[in-house]
Amino acid sequence: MNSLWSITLATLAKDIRLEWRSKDALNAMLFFSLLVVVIFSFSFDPLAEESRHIVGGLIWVAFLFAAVVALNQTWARELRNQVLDAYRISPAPANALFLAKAMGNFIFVGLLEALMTPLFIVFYNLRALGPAWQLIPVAVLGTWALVVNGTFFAAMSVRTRSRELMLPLLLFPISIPAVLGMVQATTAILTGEESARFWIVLLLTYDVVFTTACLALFGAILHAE
Amino acid sequence: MNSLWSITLATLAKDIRLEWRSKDALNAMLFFSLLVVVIFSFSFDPLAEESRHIVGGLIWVAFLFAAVVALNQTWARELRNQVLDAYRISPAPANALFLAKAMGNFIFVGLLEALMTPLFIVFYNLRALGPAWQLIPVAVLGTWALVVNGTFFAAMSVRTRSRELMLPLLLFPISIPAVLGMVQATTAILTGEESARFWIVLLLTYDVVFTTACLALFGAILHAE
Amino acid sequence: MTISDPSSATRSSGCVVVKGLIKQFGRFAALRGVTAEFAAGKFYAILGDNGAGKTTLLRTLAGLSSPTSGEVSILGASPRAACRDIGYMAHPSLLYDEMSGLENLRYFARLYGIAGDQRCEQVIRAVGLDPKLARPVGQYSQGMRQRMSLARAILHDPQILLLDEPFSNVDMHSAREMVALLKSMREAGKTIFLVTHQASLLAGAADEFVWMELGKIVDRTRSIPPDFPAERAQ
Amino acid sequence: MTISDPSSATRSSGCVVVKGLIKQFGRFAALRGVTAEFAAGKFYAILGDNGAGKTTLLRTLAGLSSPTSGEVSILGASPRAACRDIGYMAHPSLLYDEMSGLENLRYFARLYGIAGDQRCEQVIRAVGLDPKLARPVGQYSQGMRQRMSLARAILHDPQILLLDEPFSNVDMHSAREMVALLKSMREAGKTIFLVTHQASLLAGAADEFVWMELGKIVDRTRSIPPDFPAERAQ
Amino acid sequence: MKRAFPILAVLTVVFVAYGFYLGLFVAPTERTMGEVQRIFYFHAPSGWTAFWLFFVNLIASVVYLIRRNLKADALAVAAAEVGVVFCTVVLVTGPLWARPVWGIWWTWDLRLTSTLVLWLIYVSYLMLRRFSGSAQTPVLAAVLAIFGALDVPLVYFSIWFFRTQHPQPVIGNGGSLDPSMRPAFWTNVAAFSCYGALLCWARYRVELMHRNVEEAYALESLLDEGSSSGADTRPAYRGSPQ
Ligand code: HEM
Ligand SMILES: Nc1ncnc2c1ncn2[C@@H]1O[C@H](COP(=O)(O)OP(=O)(O)OP(=O)(O)O)[C@@H](O)[C@H]1O
Ligand SMILES: Nc1ncnc2c1ncn2[C@@H]1O[C@H](COP(=O)(O)OP(=O)(O)OP(=O)(O)O)[C@@H](O)[C@H]1O
Ligand SMILES: [Mg+2]
Ligand SMILES: [Mg+2]
Repeated sequence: MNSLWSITLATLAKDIRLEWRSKDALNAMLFFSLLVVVIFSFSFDPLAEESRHIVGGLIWVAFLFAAVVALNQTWARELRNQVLDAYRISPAPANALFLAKAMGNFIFVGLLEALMTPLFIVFYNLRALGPAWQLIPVAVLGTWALVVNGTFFAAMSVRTRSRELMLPLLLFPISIPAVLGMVQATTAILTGEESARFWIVLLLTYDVVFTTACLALFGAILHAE
Repeated sequence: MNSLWSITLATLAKDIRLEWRSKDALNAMLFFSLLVVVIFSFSFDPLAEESRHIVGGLIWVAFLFAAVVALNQTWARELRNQVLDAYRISPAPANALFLAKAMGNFIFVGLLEALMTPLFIVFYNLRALGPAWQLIPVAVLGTWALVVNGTFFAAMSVRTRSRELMLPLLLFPISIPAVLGMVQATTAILTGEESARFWIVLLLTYDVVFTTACLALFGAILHAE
Repeated sequence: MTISDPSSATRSSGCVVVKGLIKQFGRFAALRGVTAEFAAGKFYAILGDNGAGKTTLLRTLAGLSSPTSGEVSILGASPRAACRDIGYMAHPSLLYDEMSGLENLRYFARLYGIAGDQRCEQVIRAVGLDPKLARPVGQYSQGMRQRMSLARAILHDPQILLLDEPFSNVDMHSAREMVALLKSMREAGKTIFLVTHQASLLAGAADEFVWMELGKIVDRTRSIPPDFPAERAQ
Repeated sequence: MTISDPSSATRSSGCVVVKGLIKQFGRFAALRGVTAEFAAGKFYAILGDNGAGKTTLLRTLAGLSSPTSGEVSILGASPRAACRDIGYMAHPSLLYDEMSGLENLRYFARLYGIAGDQRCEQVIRAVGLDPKLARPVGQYSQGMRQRMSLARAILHDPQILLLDEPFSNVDMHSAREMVALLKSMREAGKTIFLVTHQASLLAGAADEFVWMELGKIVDRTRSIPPDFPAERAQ
Repeated sequence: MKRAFPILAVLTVVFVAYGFYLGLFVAPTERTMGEVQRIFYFHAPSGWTAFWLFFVNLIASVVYLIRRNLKADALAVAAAEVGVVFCTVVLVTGPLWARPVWGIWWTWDLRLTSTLVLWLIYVSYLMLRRFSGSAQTPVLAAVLAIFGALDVPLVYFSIWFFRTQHPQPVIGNGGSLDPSMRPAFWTNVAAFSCYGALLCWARYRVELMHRNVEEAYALESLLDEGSSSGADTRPAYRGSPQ
């Protein structure tokens, strides 16, 4: 257990350090997210009366696409020069690697969201009519839902031909309940028409179930040849 | 001129043959597009009254994301084993390669659209209230607008680190007028509230301008080291 | 958990034992029944034509590839269980291009539970590089990269070294230096497996030359045949 | 448009001339003033340590890389203008993995305006492969792939051949066969530039050994120094 | 055991023919929907068959992960493929029925949507199998199957809360299925189940044979010393120096 955490932290620290050193991916992702918001506001008239009803969907679809692009890069660094093989022959536990990557992605995607949300608010003139604080658990649970499965499936899709394409193919069908939960919860909070309670519980269940599954099965994926 | 066309056709034929031989990429792309439509319908309630107003935007945003994924694969085959270098040292004209790739992408993305459109119609229960035949020039001009710049920028972005991310960063800003044209024209036709004439002319102009620019500048891109 | 005491390793007769190893890739069998026993503390050179299965054999010994059938025993355990005793150097560097050599080793040391920079610096010096070098590994020359890759493989002081074409694309000068280093490691009691196409480089160094062909070990000789490579090329 | 008549090529004294070639990658200069003249119809072996600039020189001659300063003249023209006279074989194969050898060559023949399969089949046979082989190139062995890569380079019957490490990761047998083929092409009047780390393979074949070091040509010798590689490695 | 397959085949033919006859000619015409309601006899049984095939896939996947038994993997592929076929039948007959009775092809109701999601999950499963390199396919696929199975209840609950329009179950306690329709319905359930089992079994056997063929090819390459490799053929080196 001790070595699990120590190696998780070492790996996470290494990833963050490398990301920070180049900042390329970070800047590119931020710009990409900005572009998605802009393209969306060109495509969906932000002034229309109905925008409060669709903006929950807009936000999460934008996050989803941005996240897929980011998640696809998760293992890129480990595959260059096949460094992953060095991990595989070491005595380090597989789950340490998974946790580090998932946590790294959570920080990264969370950062994106924190920067895109104000843009959405400005572009769409948003103001929550329901209890706004509930948006925080929705964002945290929703992001973890995307990221935990995304990290896992990214590890699977790098084993396949046409890698970049494979991740959404695996991730989207499994994520449908999570996407529904995030969108409905956000819409409920923004419109204040109904309670988001059920959707938050759904997201929580989803997170617990799939985090457990990922941790139980990641070893099999990593050591599958 | 003669050799331009003969080489364009030879390259296009080669690409189509290889694509057809595996069909994997094609199937994967079709499934991806289906997933995008499904995710969109989960995020944007198709039963809602306002959906006819936003569906023009939804369709084109979905096409845009699918197209970016497809366009990113454009040069993948030429980069493996650096075959592109073999093209560069041959006496074949640069524009033949560009035209072949752009035409290949047009066929591919067009195919995707032809298969996604019925899904949108079924899922969103669409029926055009304006002159529906105008959707065809809009689709052709809009697709070429995405594809011609997409092919060009894909060629630029393969030279950079984090390739997949680079294409949307280059393509989206330049495409904003085209996206606006496509979305507005489609919405106008679907709602029948106004004429799409202006937007179609805009798309036509956009296509002419950027096709010329791409053909004039592709040689520089290809031979840039 | 595994026999990590060097003395016991040297005592056991067959330090690496493979029995009836078969590895299939779809329709193609890369290993076609490899049975062999290798003694501890020897330097084995593995030679053979392209596609003979040398890389596949090494990956199987390292536990990176699981055989379709057959058994591998490393110091009496499975390759995964014996992972602390195995050092593996692949054709790609298995290093992060963006980090310096020391930073790389520091990270891998954590994976093996080795604390402190001392061991990392010592290993870097052992392969003839400067631990202070701040350049990222991606900017190293090929020769430097291969040395650093070797440093990574020997970081946790493994008993058994598996090296896959360490000299490919390396100039003669660097190659000779690496051979000298390996020789000294063999003196120190390590067992070394080295795949190469440049057998002549190992003339004085290797204890045994293992010839592979079409997924099998076809011969084991004490020295390179005097007529090599002319003979084999006819 | 270019001098494609072989007789005129052989007549000119300096068939490949470079003057004060400098190539910088950011802060690093890979070529640091290369000036040389190479005669037509000779076989040049280019030798040197890793990072000496051999690949960079070859890419510049092929017109794939433009020098930061300096001049290249191939048969009196720029590399781009002389492209029909240049055959280039890089370290990667420059072939489509998914197509068979013949399909590959057929496509490249179109790029050079060569009609018909005849020439393609002839070239494939020349490198010792079977034009009927339907397997995609991706499934070839390394040796076969290198041969096919050579076939692509000589498809349009160029006067000048630039070959970058054609023997790397190739077994001795295939390497010797390729050398024999190159020898026969040299007899036919082609000019050959070949980069390798295995100089001994070219002992009887090359007319001149060009030694590079740190981006410069430091020596040109008629034969390999007898004490190579031990001498240069000290 | 050897005769089980032909017996199942005969049983399938009998049931399918009889169920077809009952469904189209014997069962009464529904009062409000009319003849189109007869789709029901093929629609619901296909759905049930798809469900239990996906369940077989899950069991086989779990068994594979624990035992690493390649036969379990072969059964998993077979069940997933045949399940996707039956699920496709539901997704085609449903809209064909919906159009005349609801006036629309599709609506975002619980049963429809969850069926669609189920279909998507298993298509992505088949995609993964196609795209991954040979050696690791079974592991990756088995893992994905487990993820898919975990997802199904979540999908169901999330959409249940979302909206419902599809007819509530008509079988079981308080079911509203007219007694005169029962024989036709149950015969078709038996028919589709047999048919599904038959197809799955056949596919499983084909898959095993396919793997045996691969095995044989590999074995052949073990025996004839790679004479297939074209230019690579050369006299083998044997002699050690004397
Ligand atoms: C449009 C797409 C449709 C889909 C994807 C679909 C899906 C399904 C599925 C999966 C089942 C079997 C599983 C179950 O029993 O819960 C089923 C059963 C059934 N469907 Fe549909 N359906 C569709 C349309 C319709 C329509 C239009 C009707 C009639 C108005 C209908 C009536 C029934 C009935 C009566 C059952 C049997 C219910 C039971 O007792 O289980 N379905 N459907
Ligand atoms: N992942 C794989 N999938 C399919 N075939 C493979 C795979 N790995 C290796 N092979 C095949 O197995 C055979 C043996 O490969 P291996 O890499 O072990 O040869 P090698 O002796 O190392 O050759 P080289 O000298 O070229 O490195 C080759 O024919 C190769 O094509
Ligand atoms: N695109 C590039 N960007 C930056 N540096 C480069 C690039 N290409 C080459 N270099 C550097 O230029 C130097 C010369 O490289 P080059 O590939 O020509 O060497 P080489 O003699 O072919 O070596 P080797 O024997 O390893 O192939 C090297 O130090 C290399 O790092
Ligand atoms: Mg190898
Ligand atoms: Mg080089």
